[in-house]
Amino acid sequence: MKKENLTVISQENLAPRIYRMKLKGESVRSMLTPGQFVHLKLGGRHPLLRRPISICDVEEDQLSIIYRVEGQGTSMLAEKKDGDTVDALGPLGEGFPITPSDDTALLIGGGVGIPPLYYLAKQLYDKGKRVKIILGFRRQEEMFLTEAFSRFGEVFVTTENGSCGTRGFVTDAIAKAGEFDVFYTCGPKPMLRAVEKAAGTNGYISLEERMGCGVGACLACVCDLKEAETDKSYVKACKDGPVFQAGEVVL
Amino acid sequence: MKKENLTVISQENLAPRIYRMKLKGESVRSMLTPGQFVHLKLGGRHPLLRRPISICDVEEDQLSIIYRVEGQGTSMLAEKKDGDTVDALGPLGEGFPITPSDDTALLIGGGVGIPPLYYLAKQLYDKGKRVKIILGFRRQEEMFLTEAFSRFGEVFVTTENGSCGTRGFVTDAIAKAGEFDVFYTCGPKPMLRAVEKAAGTNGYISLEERMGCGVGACLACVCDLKEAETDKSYVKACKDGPVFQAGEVVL
Amino acid sequence: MNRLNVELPGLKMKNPVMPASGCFGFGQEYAEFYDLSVLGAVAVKAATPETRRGNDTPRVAETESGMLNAIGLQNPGIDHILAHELPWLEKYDVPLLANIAGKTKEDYVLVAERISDATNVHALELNISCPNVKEEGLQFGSDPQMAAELTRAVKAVSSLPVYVKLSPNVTDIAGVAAAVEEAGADGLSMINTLMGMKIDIRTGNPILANKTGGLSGPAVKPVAIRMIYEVSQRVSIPIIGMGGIYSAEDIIEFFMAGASAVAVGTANFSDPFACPDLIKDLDRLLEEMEVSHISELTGRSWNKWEPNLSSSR
Amino acid sequence: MNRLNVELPGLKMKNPVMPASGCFGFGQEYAEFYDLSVLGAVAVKAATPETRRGNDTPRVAETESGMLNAIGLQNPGIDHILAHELPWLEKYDVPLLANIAGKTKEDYVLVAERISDATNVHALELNISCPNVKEEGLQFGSDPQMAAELTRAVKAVSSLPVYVKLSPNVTDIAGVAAAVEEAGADGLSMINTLMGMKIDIRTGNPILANKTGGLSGPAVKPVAIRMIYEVSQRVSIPIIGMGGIYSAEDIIEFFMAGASAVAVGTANFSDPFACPDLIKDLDRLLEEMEVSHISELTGRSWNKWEPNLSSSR
Ligand SMILES: Cc1cc2nc3c(=O)[nH]c(=O)nc-3n(C[C@H](O)[C@H](O)[C@H](O)COP(=O)(O)OP(=O)(O)OC[C@H]3O[C@@H](n4cnc5c(N)ncnc54)[C@H](O)[C@@H]3O)c2cc1C
Ligand SMILES: Cc1cc2nc3c(=O)[nH]c(=O)nc-3n(C[C@H](O)[C@H](O)[C@H](O)COP(=O)(O)OP(=O)(O)OC[C@H]3O[C@@H](n4cnc5c(N)ncnc54)[C@H](O)[C@@H]3O)c2cc1C
Ligand SMILES: Cc1cc2nc3c(=O)[nH]c(=O)nc-3n(C[C@H](O)[C@H](O)[C@H](O)COP(=O)(O)O)c2cc1C
Ligand SMILES: Cc1cc2nc3c(=O)[nH]c(=O)nc-3n(C[C@H](O)[C@H](O)[C@H](O)COP(=O)(O)O)c2cc1C
Ligand code: FES
Ligand code: FES
Repeated sequence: MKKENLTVISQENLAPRIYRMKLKGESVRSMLTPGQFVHLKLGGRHPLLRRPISICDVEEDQLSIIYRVEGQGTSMLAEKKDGDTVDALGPLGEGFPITPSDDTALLIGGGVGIPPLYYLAKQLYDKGKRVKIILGFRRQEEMFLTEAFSRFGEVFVTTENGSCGTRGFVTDAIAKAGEFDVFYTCGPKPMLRAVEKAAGTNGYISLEERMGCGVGACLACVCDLKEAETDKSYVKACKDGPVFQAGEVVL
Repeated sequence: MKKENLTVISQENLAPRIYRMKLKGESVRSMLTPGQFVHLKLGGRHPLLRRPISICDVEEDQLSIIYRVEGQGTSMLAEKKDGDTVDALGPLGEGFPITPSDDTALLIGGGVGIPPLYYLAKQLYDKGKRVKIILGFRRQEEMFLTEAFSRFGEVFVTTENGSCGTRGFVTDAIAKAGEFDVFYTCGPKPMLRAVEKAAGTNGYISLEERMGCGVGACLACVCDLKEAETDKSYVKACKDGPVFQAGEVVL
Repeated sequence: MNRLNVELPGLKMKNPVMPASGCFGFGQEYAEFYDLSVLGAVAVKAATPETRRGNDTPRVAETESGMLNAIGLQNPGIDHILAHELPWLEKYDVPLLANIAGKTKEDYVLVAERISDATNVHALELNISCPNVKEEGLQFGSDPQMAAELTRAVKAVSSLPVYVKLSPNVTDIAGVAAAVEEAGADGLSMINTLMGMKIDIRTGNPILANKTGGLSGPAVKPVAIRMIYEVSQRVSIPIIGMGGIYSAEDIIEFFMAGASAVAVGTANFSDPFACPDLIKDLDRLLEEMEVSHISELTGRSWNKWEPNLSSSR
Repeated sequence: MNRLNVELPGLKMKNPVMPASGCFGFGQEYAEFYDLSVLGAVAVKAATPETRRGNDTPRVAETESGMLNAIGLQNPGIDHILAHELPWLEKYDVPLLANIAGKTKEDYVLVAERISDATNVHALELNISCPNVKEEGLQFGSDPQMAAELTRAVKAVSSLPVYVKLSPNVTDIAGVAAAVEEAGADGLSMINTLMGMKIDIRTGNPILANKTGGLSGPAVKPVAIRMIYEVSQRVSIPIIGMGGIYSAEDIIEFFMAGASAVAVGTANFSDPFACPDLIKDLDRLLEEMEVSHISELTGRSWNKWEPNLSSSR
């Protein structure tokens, strides 16, 4: 967990409003766990708060992130040029665990929930696991990373309007993907709820919560535990998560 | 009085924290009167307000300004590169009148009050007037434009520490400069007060007041008239000024 | 199709955007930039019975996402305003909201009575909240009883609709709002500036000659939205919302909080074309959002039932 | 030479900078970034008698130069805090200011009494101003009588110095300040957050689940400075100043307004190293300004005579 000004080494437009940025810096070497995130400070004091973005891939001292332009912060990210720097705090949070006993993993990602699954797919594949991947988009034009994922396993695409792959939501492709031992998912909350219902409890869910500090101090990002423990009734998405066991927290 | 995104064509460091910037644009062609100013909007919403900067020189569609880096606005100006644009509103205000009956003009400038006098000196010279110029600085290292002014007339330099020219303030060089018919001055208020006392009433004074709108609507920049007229007891530096007749307003 | 026209007591507006009082003089300056008839209305600078010199300079200071001002109600007095400023505005097809200030109830009554005769003044705005004038105005804004009494006194002498401009520097703004509604106010303007200060650390002195000043601009928008949200649920008279409006999105936010029209102050200083640009942007944004009329948005943040079809359009 | 050490009732501080309550948890998280012993003090998260779940999420929203929060005083309750959080902090050489909240006077008294036994708690901070908790806390902050009574009740059960954290959401903050001073408060903390709101225009709903929240950050600084300027001239107990501090210059401004120490909240979220960086920058800036001790600057904006030589250094 360090703070460093990473240097932009490339910026690429993957789909409408979707960009991949590569950044370089020493702290990247400690970004080992998929599902962790970096907290980016853009533009001095405006905007005031950092922006959480998932680690999408790491190679030595190079970090890849994929982001969708939503508001002020991500717009400023999109304006960065090669050689510019980005103040990054990370890696933050607890990422996806790779469980030795599970052989086949089903990865289910929707929209900008997809990027962290890439680094996960890569590590699972490198560990010799079988990987299946469901990627959900609104429509064909918005698709990204589908080819890159196919290096690691079979890819099932869903689009809401049926313009590519299965028509519908990611959950509509779970049956098609067949058997799996463990699942990993990241995407908007309604999707996570649907996946949890459809895919059972042996799995991991990555949550997006609005954050303040990103380090566990402000309690902006808490989620209730489904079964409160004696001393603990909630968890912090930024510090205890963003990845939780399926069924662990109230979505 | 137009609003235009002027294009930066050069930026030059003249002295510590002092820069000359050249800007290009159609609206520059209407910037005909020395002593008028442009009101610059830097950086979207931060800072919120515009920054008044005097017109230092105009050649066709090219505007020169000279500014000292003081705070956020002028720092952002200093960071501009060739090809960047600057949102400029102008020309604003009433500038220095050139009075046909006066043959010899004494120009007295201090610090960043000097730039508007350059454009004035040029116009006076082009009209065949005799021009004398007193330029006051704190110390030699901070001097700028002294050579450029010498094209138009005799230059008298004062420095507070005596490192160049007369030691002291601009007023200490007035006697040395000899006779004149009209004077023009721009600089910090204490200097203007001293000059008004020393140089009499046939002259013009350019005032720096903190501004809000720059166009006469907010009443941020008012100055009391020494002799209130029936319907008017004050003037606005941005609209009725920044140039006033010596003795007209309470300094 | 016109999505923008709104009708508030006394003010038939082409669109819901007016420059805020004190930020637009009497219009002359901005008329050099655009035709004032494009505006929904104009809230003119505060008028007092007598000529006012205002405070010493500096009168403005910039802050983060905001500015402080302590103009001190400088104005040429009601006689001059009636003789020169308002007639000049007659050439524009735009209703005026006349902002009124004073030291005493009698001052307000006097100005209200006289200014109501101007043919282009369509409504009055009682400035009971200007924080920059010592020992006056402010107490009207912080005390519900006094605010109500003042409203009643002005209503008694003028047949024009009366808007009361509320101060945010109070514990319970909804209490003041309810009291003036009860006293007959036809509408509310909110918010006026928050009291603030800035110190020049090189000198140790407050930057403003008046020391404290009124904070305006985007910094105060969350406070304005909260207060309008609260007050609009408490009263049934319309609210002219203001405080930090810089974009069409901001205007939508004010409507959703509970405003029925908006005023734009500080933004005029950042950009003299702020008002006409906002009007254009707002029209475009409503189209994008597929909103058929702006007034449907009023109170949308708390009023979840269907748009009130009887609202003006 | 040490320019930075200050001594306030109960708090012997190496420097005048402490993280603000609620913005630093109980220190664990920031201890991963730096040694907490560099801090002047630590104001820990509010403690209530019972475990509090707080409000639903979203609990934060960003605004121009500020942020809104509605955490809702989530905390593990006094038992857990005494058993786990405060002991963990014992390894650091830094005095704690224990922030206390509750629904009733009895709640405050209970927590005050119990938390006073913790060896590293050197002073209490009564949070009578948290705007995010319904039907509690707030009325203490807006009513001088109730604030005074609460102060007296807490003073009666604890021998520790008591700081009262004032709400800015009031008409007359100096009145509340004077009342709690009279009731025995040893110091003041100000300001807590301003009540605000933000609406998501895509949905029409307030962004915060709690709807309204507390505004903090640079946007509120002018309001904080004005209030400290006013209150410091009215009372003679020291003030811990806060509200938007992001730079050493800001700290100087708070001192000149009338503060004797400062707290840093939101800035920690923008940069986890905010506090130690501010301490270093402040030392450098004072040297540049040729100020021999920070406490000389307290009240400089209104106190034009010589520095009070009896002040701590
Ligand atoms: C752990 C985590 C990992 C994420 N990873 C990615 C990623 O890899 N790629 C990607 O495109 N997006 C990701 N997001 C979402 C991303 O953080 C938001 O899209 C981004 O913060 C929007 O900022 P903005 O300034 O562009 O938008 P604005 O709407 O202007 O942001 C305003 C405020 O709301 C917050 N906010 C807005 N949308 C979200 C959101 N969906 N989740 C959390 N906070 C939000 C912002 O952080 C900011 O504080 C992630 C979010 C979290 C919590
Ligand atoms: C008519 C006029 C002409 C000017 N011409 C020049 C020029 O040619 N070259 C030059 O270097 N400077 C000039 N100035 C001064 C220049 O406007 C300020 O130095 C500049 O606004 C500082 O902005 P900042 O953001 O860097 O500083 P900050 O201190 O951060 O500014 C904060 C606020 O204070 C205002 N302010 C600060 N200093 C001054 C000042 N001296 N006068 C007026 N407002 C101020 C700013 O406009 C801004 O609103 C002129 C001022 C006026 C009124
Ligand atoms: C320079 C200035 C002068 C103002 N003068 C007045 C005034 O005379 N009467 C009044 O009711 N409000 C006055 N106001 C307050 C504005 O009308 C408005 O309520 C406030 O500025 C908030 O809006 P904004 O953030 O868009 O500026 C003034 C504001 C500014 C900035
Ligand atoms: C997320 C958050 C939580 C807060 N929690 C508390 C709290 O528990 N008790 C309290 O007295 N103040 C609390 N505050 C208020 C701060 O202590 C401080 O008074 C305020 O944020 C202004 O300072 P700042 O602008 O530096 O943040 C909280 C503020 C924030 C932003
Ligand atoms: S974002 Fe602050 S605790 Fe998680
Ligand atoms: S700056 Fe607004 S009137 Fe001069």
